[in-house]
Amino acid sequence: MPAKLARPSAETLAAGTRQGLTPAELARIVEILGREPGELELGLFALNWSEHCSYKSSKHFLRKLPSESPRVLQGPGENAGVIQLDDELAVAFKVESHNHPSAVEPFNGAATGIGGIIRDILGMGARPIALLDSLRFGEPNVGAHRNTPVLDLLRGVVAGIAHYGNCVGVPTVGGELYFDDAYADDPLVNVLCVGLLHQRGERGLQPYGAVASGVGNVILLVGASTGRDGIHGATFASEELVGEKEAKRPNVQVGDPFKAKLLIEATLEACNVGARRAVPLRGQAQDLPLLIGLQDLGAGGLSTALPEMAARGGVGIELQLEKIPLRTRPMTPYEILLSESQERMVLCVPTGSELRFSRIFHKWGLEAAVIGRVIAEKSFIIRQEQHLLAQVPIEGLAGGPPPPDCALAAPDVVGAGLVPALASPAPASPQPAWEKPADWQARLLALLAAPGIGSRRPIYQQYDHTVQINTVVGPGAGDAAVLRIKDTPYGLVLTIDGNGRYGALDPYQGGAIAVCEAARNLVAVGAEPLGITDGLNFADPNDPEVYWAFAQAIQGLADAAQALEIPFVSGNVSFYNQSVRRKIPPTPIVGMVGLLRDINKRVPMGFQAPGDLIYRIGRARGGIGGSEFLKLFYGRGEAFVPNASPLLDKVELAFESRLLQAMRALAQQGLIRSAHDISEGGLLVTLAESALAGGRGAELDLDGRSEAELFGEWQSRFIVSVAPEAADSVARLLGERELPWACLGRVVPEPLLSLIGAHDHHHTSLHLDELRQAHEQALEGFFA
Amino acid sequence: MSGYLVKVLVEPRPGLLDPEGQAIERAIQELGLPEAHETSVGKLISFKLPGGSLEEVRERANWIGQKLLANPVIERFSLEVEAL
Amino acid sequence: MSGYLVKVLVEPRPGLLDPEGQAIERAIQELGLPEAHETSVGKLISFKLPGGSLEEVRERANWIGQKLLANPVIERFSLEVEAL
Amino acid sequence: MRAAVIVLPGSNCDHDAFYVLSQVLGVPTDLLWHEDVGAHGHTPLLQYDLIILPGGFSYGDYLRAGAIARFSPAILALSDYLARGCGLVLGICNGFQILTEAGLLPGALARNITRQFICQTVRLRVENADTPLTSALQTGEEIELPIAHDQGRYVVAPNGLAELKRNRQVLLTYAGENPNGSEEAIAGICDPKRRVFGLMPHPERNTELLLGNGDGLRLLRGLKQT
Ligand SMILES: Nc1ncnc2c1ncn2[C@@H]1O[C@H](COP(=O)(O)OP(=O)(O)O)[C@@H](O)[C@H]1O
Ligand SMILES: [Mg+2]
Repeated sequence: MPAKLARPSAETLAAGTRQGLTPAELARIVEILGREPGELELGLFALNWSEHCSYKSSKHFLRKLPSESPRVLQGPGENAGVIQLDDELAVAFKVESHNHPSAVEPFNGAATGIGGIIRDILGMGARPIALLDSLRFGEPNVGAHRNTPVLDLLRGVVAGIAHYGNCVGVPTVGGELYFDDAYADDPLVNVLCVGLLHQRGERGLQPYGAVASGVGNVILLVGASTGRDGIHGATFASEELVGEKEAKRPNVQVGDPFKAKLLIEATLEACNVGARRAVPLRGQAQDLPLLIGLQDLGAGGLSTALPEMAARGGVGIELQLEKIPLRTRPMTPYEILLSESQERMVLCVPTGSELRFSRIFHKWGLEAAVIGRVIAEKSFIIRQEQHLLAQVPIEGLAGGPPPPDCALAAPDVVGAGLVPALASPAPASPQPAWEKPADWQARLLALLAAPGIGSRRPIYQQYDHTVQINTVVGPGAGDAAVLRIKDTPYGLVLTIDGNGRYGALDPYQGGAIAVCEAARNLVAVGAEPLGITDGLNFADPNDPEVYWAFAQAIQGLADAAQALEIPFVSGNVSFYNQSVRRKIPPTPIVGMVGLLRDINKRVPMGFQAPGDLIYRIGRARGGIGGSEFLKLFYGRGEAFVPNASPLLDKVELAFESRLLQAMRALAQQGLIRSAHDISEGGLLVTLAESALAGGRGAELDLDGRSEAELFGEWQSRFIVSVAPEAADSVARLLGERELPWACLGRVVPEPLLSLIGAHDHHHTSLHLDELRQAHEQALEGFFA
Repeated sequence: MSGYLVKVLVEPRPGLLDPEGQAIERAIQELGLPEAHETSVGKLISFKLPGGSLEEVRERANWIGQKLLANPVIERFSLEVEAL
Repeated sequence: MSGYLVKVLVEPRPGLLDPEGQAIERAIQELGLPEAHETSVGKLISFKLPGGSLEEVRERANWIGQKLLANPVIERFSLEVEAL
Repeated sequence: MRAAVIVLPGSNCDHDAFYVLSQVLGVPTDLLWHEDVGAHGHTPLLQYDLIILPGGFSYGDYLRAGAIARFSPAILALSDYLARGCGLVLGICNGFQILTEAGLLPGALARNITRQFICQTVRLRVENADTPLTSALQTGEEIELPIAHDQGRYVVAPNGLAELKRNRQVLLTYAGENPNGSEEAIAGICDPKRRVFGLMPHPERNTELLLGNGDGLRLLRGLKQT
């Protein structure tokens, strides 16, 4: 029987539309309430049902992502995913985007992005131990002027991440950076935080969660006081940045990393983590009961956090607005409820324990206020003094809006709408000679010095990456970061990856490759991949081509994760990354966490000893489409299709899986001395990077290789170095697993990268100093 | 010497969180002025210019203030030009 | 309302290398005022106090300036107190 | 020997120092909340032979690094500790900044000349091995330690520099590149009595071979031996 159609009044329609609610959603609201909503109630629905908070356009697709493995303690749906390492240890991790705030105010936007993801990890009761940042900007095009808009953004974002991360004492151990004009109006700032959970008392390894339960229990708001910051940030994140950023100004949130640091320590004390400290701080509260649940305040502030906690616990919450400590007065109920003031958390604690919990926060100089109680009626009830301001069924808020009907359509030419270069005619310049690598030295040096490939030192030097004394392999030193876990033999291995150019050419491949590439980074170090967190950055989902690309990318992510047997445990979706001028290409970003059971068995990236043999393992053939090489020398890496070969090579997932297993076996058996996956820049760049990292030269026989072989970026390949004694074992292992490989040359004592001609034995070489200089200078001028 | 002294005062926009101002206020209060309030921290940038008309100098300084010295998203500025 | 507005200007000690001032001067010059010079960047800390005599307020503010707001090794400060 | 690591609001290398002292050096160590130092002349600090002021951003580094922290009870108690006892005080990074702000060490730490935070491993020259902190090293030798700071440019009044040199108070200088623009490349100093030490580099970040070459341990071991 069709449900009776509720009809919102003209007044409700007008007010709701102003808040971004659709007529269908407004009808549903009236149906849920059985009456017209009040102003505050409309605001609650607008926030809870925004794309950012409800995932209304993406939920359906996200279910395709595999999320199970015996190690998963917490899959998608919580503040962060949690993976178990052993009986006593687990890691929590998640990616968060802060694209729109960073576009408006790069420094504070990026800084509060770090604050937000750290609180997500804290929400699981985990101590944050590492950060990674994934950044996308327009082409820097540095000329005489150092104050280009792109460089201002880049500098602001990096300074913001440094400001916040350094101050809270969480090392930023890795990240990635791409430049492409498609991101000129919509930079992407995705950040990943990892936290460590120890087993504790009765709770064991069970992570905390965003839950409220037990009628009569207390809702405690802790941290900073509430001001008029970022009202409507969540709906803002769900809108295009329309030309004039002026209008968005009141939304800017300013972070206070000092308070964030205090909040971390106080919250962990409240989670009983302090008890596991070797020597507890004096004055620490004793006999603390267990917390029931906790939740960070992010997008939507209290208006979304509380219904979420109540929904999880199957209860209701009654909130007393006048109990909330305010920074600015007066504030309307609407402003208090929707405020996105940073550095706040909500705790649900047992009745009678509120003073003991509050004392912890007071000791750290933070606010702690009892703002409400758990009630049996499954409603979100908001009162100010004795006035009832809102009463909304929790299910209605947290259950999300009726699914929107976004259409989905494949474009005529894949990528045409997404990459402007594809639509334009081929350049008039003569057809490039794909066969002969003309002057490899000049090309290699130019690639190493390209902003897309060169050293990221000017960035990571601004990040404290050694605090907490766990960083064994830091930024710039390997394919993935390696952290030791104190008092264990373990290494935690972390990476974040995603190439939007591949996403533009083929969104399915963009997704699949991002998973494979991240896994390769972990496996290169010798680690076992354990779990994925993803950041899905797309344009407007109401655009059928964008929506199609989104669906494709998810399928690619899901298929690859299935094939490699790595679960997704958390993630983030950011839509509306587009301006009137352009859309970003589909940019799925994958963060991955892996484990080295014995940190001493980690495999370095650099060549180690003269005489070692250099092998290329993996797929032997592929094209040059989508490469940095095409972009740099032909200005259209996204698009150029020589001889109609495919835009982008496809990754073969079964092959990839075999390759990764073989690589792990090689590492475990100690058969390889170094490993580095072949990615952006192709074979020669990879060889040069291994030479630079190890400070050793190499002599290579690459005679007669085409430019596609030297500079193509096709998938599923590694460069490894092997001691001569191990050569037979390596060959046997690869043979048994039917994996192609080739010996390219050997490591030499001289600091030279040399190519030998097979026929005339003519050496052409480059000194490592020259390579290093090119590599190091790539971004230097950007920060001067 | 003739010329001008330009002083640009850049302050956080009212209403935005000013953690530095808060921290300093607390320190001032604890150090013996418990009644101190409305503490704010601004940046005062001053520079000299050799010549031109007062009007012109003011106009260009205003432009520099907008373009470079203050970030309008989070800050506001005020300007003083003195003839030397 | 009565009371006082205290303004403390903290500036780099003259003669000391001032990378911040130099960088801003360079940017001002590049942005179209090539003759800008003697650029300095100071911090202006202001707060309000409810009462007392002007003399007393000035004395206590001066003490706060010395003890807290400026570090004499690298900075100097000047003080203004206005009755509100 | 007993050591205390002072925990100030915003300290973020407190756990690191605690771990290294207790686990790597094997010194019984307490983490001491900065307000738990007692009142009215009674100070539990006296029960410790070594007080560490760890790195971090005490009070958010607002105003200037160390400017607000110097008024914390634990820091105010240090003068008394030094007057009455014979223990040592080591400030690392933010701890060094606090010690100069408090006037327990000469000079000041200004913003890096690069106007950026710098995190990297640097080479340092040992200028004076004749102090408790540097006793396990040789004058003139070079060691490697990480730095991670935004305000590390050591500045001292002109006459102060002559005095530092006369008293041989300079312990470490940056060898090769001077990353933050410090006067005379100074990276670490002590007081004339060799009881208060301040270092911008982080010895506690390089005490295990997994994380570096262990030079930080050679440095800290000096404190244990005295
Ligand atoms: N792309 C994704 N893949 C997997 N899980 C996702 C993805 N996007 C969001 N999630 C999960 O959905 C939930 C809501 O995400 P989000 O709103 O970003 O969390 P928060 O409000 O804590 O920032 C989280 O559990 C998150 O991990
Ligand atoms: Mg959250």
